[in-house]
Amino acid sequence: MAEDFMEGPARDSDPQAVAERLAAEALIVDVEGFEGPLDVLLTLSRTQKVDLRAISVLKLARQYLAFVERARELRLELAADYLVMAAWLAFLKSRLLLPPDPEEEGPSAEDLAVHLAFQLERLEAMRNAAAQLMALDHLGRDVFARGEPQNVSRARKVEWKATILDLMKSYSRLRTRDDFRPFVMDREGVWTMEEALERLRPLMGHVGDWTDLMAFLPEGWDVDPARRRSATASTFAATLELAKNGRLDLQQDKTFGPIRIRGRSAGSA
Amino acid sequence: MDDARDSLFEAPPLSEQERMVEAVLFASAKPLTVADLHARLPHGCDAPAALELLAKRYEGRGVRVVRVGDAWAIRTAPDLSFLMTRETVETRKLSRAATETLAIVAYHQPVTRAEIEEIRGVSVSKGTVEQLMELDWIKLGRRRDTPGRPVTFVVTRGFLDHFGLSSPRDLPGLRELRAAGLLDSTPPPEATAPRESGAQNELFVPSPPEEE
Amino acid sequence: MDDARDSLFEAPPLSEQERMVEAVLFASAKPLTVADLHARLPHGCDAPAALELLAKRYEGRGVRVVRVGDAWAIRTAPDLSFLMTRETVETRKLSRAATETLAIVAYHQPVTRAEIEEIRGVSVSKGTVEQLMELDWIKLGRRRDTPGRPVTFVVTRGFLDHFGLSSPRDLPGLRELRAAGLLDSTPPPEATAPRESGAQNELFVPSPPEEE
Repeated sequence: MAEDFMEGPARDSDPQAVAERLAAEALIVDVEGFEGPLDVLLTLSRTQKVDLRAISVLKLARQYLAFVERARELRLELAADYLVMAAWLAFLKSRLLLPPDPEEEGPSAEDLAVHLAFQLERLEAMRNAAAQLMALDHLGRDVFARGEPQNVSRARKVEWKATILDLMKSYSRLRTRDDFRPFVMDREGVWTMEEALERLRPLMGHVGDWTDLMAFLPEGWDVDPARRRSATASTFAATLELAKNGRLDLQQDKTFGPIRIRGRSAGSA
Repeated sequence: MDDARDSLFEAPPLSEQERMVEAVLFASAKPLTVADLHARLPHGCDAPAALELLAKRYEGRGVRVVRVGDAWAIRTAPDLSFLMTRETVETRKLSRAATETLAIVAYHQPVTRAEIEEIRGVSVSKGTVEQLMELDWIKLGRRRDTPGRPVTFVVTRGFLDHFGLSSPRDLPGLRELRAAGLLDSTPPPEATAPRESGAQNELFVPSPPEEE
Repeated sequence: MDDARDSLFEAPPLSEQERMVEAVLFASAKPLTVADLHARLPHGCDAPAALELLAKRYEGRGVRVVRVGDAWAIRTAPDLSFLMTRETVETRKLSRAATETLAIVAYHQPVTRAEIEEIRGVSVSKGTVEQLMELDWIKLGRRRDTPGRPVTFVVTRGFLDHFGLSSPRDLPGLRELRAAGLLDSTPPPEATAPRESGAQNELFVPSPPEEE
């Protein structure tokens, strides 16, 4: 992390640094009340008393780093995302202070600063929107529905009700049952050795030349990596089994080289 | 709307009282007596006069102000009662067995009854499947090309409509269920656990890969 | 519904249709869609026209005909809420996380969980989404056509009904937020070249490097 904010005590004479420390201290009081680093940044930005689009990100970064530093001095446990934000802001701060490097790839420090200001403005806008939403007339508080929905007919029809949430809940209940695992989904990606044997056995009579093992994978199993892995493994295991029974020969020229197989006729055995 | 309401002595104009009676009668779960109305309206209101105005306003309309014993209520006009037959539906929550069966069909379709029973760990009653078919949420799919050619079940268009899905693929996956906090017990084993394959083969004749 | 013209039976006169819509809407606590109404009314009725007449008739009354998304309902006039204390149901106060998440879904819909987290800067806590779904204020929308096909969330008709909105377009301040570019999904600069940076730069004056 950049050192320039670590040398706090040396700058305590600087009135601005003192003000930032006081601001950091004020935040520390209810760090529990914050919803993440963006929330802290938004609170800090209010001390600048400017339009969020014209905010000084550099100053904001300094304030935030002072906040994290203060928390550290007080041996306060800050959640990991606060520290990630601190690291990122320290990086941004150093980038903002240095002249831009023309060789540097990627977004400029200004772009990053603009985006941060945008994020803060958007968060604040959503806060305000939430407040406006909650200030609307609520059904059941300001506006009321029919108190006595009418039942006229004697013939009652039962309507069964289930929501997608019910469906998802019962499915997840089934899927997390410890003593049992459903099998149907698993099987889709698994080519068993029995299946591989069944596939290879009739083919062996026709394989006179050395042929790459991969040519024996079942159709459609060579695209999806998980399926290919399963089919390769089981096909290979099946060839070992068949070689043991004297039905074929196996050959591999070098380590990790392609494995080739050749059928063995009854005569050459 | 005017400051009459704020006055302890001056009641709102009768037309305003009529609006009030209308709203109160509409929202009330049971008929209200004149005393009930006086208790709820601002001081000095004349509930019988407001009721009379309101009743007159609704004459010949689709709903009417009716007297129920010594109380008042708004009810639909008797000549329109034929429209109300659908209002009498009683909603009941689907049983756990039915919800689970439906969930399995939705997530695993096409699925046979034996597979549903295997996943649930209990047998599926005939009534459950019939109920889901009657609700037009599941229907018979193709027969499985395995010994016995068992029937399979799939979900219907009506199911998708009811649950607001555009396709069965829109059902959230297990990972998303967990992300939404719906699945917080032990994580399920990896999707492709090969150790199960032996046991599976004993129980099931593999089905040919079906086209999606 | 368009085959009305082919019907052997003539639809009732519009004034009668209005009465019918009035009765049906009055009797229902939940909003009814035009399709619901057509399913209940005699063949050949023009529910939108009847609704329009009815809505006009109830202007300024104690109850009103309100639009809720693609559905309609009768609700008490908001200015009379002070009479309704007895009907008020005590609602659980929503957490700040829940109200913010709700607002983000409403203003940004359809929105993915990752986008909600990007806007709030924190992960969406377990239970928040579930709570909003249980209130029937948000639901799953279509999957996004991006890698991983993440599920999206949208607000429900129940949400519109609860907050008295006739459509999501009526959300307070929506136009201003959109004009300010605050509803654009601007990816962080790391992801792609910032498309919006031109527009933003006009408004955003980069602060000069400060003295150290």
